[in-house]
Amino acid sequence: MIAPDDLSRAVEAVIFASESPVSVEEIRAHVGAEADVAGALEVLQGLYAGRGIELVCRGNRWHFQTAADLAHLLRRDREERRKLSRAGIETLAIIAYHEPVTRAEIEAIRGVQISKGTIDVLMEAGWVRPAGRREVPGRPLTYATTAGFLTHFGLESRRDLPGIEDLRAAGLLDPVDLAMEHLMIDESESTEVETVEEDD
Amino acid sequence: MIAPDDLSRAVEAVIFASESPVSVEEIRAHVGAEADVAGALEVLQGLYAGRGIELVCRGNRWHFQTAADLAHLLRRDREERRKLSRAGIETLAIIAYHEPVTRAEIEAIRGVQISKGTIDVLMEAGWVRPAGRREVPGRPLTYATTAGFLTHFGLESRRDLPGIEDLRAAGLLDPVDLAMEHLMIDESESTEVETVEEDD
Amino acid sequence: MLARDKRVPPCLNPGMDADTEGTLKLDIDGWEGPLDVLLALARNQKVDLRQISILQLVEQYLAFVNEARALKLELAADYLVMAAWLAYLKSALLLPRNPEETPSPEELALRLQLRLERLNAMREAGARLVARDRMGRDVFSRGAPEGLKLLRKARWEAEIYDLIAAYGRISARTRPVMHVVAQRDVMTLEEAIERVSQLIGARIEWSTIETFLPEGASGSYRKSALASSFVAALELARQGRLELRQKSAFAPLYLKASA
Repeated sequence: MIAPDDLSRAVEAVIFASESPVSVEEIRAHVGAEADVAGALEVLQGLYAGRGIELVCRGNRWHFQTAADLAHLLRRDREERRKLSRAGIETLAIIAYHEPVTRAEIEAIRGVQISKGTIDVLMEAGWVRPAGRREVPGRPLTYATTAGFLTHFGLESRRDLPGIEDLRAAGLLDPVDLAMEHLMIDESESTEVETVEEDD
Repeated sequence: MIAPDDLSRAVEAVIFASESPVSVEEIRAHVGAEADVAGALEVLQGLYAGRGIELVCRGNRWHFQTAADLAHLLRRDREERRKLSRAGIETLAIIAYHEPVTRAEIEAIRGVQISKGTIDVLMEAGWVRPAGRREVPGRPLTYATTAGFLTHFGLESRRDLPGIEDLRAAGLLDPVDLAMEHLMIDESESTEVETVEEDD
Repeated sequence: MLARDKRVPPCLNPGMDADTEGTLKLDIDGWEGPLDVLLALARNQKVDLRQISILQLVEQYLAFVNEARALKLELAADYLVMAAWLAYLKSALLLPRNPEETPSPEELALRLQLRLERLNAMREAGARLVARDRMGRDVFSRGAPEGLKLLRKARWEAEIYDLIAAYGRISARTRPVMHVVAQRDVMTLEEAIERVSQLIGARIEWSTIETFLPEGASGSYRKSALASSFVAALELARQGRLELRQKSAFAPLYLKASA
């Protein structure tokens, strides 16, 4: 067993040395199976709070990254990445907020066919993956986001997607048909209420 | 001008994100020409002293590295128990009974070709060693068993291996199984190929 | 909520707004399909998407399509399909309502409005997503990580029994083997045909097949004799030399010479 302080040093070193974000299990594989890694991570997050480097968790995997407010200092002489097209951004958003989602469902929301390359680009970036087939006629492939997506966009989990709770509550993540049904029911209910009031 | 605390954060982030060790001048290019980088570096060295990560200077260039005493955590050996494949055990048996024996001889006795990986595995296990060349055309390499082989199988010497008559008496030459054995050779050969791929 | 998508140059030209009443000048290029055009027009009404005027939207869209045609620009077919559908929707909304018709024009208008809401929601979500502090653009991971290494080492295992059994197997496989076929007590088909055809001549009544078997036959020889006699009976029946009778499956099988 490693003493608590040594453990946080060890966990710090392992995350720091890793080329990609690491899960608690992966950390344990290096520092010992019975280590209180969660406790060490908490200690480390406290140590790094407010510093130039932060310890963050994305999709249950941990990594260090520079603090966001220092972006302007670091961005210099870094080549600008190829920008995502509008179609790419929308498609990514639809996959992230609706996953798992089929190509046809993406097209229904966008009202336009998506060109073949759009999903390829998202997959190549490591943000989107095939997520099994939907058991309906034709067995279409579904797509979902990856852990790399969460890492890139700084999301701890999909629950952190901007505004996802509001969108869900407003029914905006439901398909149009479902929303229509709900609206029809609401309407008939409100008519009923009115009728009742008239009776009074 | 950046306030001292912000400066050390900035310097920390610049060194962290850099792909190679950075000089004070290079740091200044990011955090400002008049910044007291030397002071910030001193602050950071104090902060990181005794931690899992160290700030070090080599040839006037600064970089972070994991603490030297934790290096063993980053390289982790994992021992996996693996059973020899059928091709492996047969090849080992032929070497043990006929040593020194060439690869062509092993194949002649087995009646099946052996893949390159099979002998490699036996050598990796420490049971087989190259035992000189046979003085015939092509000077093929011969193989023999090692002391480690005797130890692993609990043998005093190779003479302890049961002879053909012993095998017959023990029912290990029972021809009843013959047809079955022939059927299973094909199977084991295909398994062998897979195993070798894994080994690679 | 983001007021507008900053990365996309505004395709609507506000300067031309007042020129023609109720219509807008649109750049024709750069649209992602008819729904995209409709959303831009709807947002230009500067009201919540739930309160947009569908009629006004239809007018603006039809004007957009007409303008494209006037400029002799080629519009993809789906823009024209949408135009035709919107023209139908407009007339349905204006004309006296036919109660028989389902879905009602109001329902169709509502559907369109819901689709626009959903596309708008995803467009804003996408904008908020790409505006986050992104790895490699705003935040950076360690530039030169040492890397973690996992070295797998195999510990090979085998038992002495496996070893000698393997050698036995190879020896058995490759050593010349003498095959001896044991003499077996059987009645051949030829033998059975001869027996049955001889015996059947002597019988007048139906008799079971068992009575054709040699006296005192037992064990595997009896089984063989029974099987061969049965096949012999089938063969003789085929030749018309005897008849077979059986009440049901597995019931006693009777044989008699043909009349």
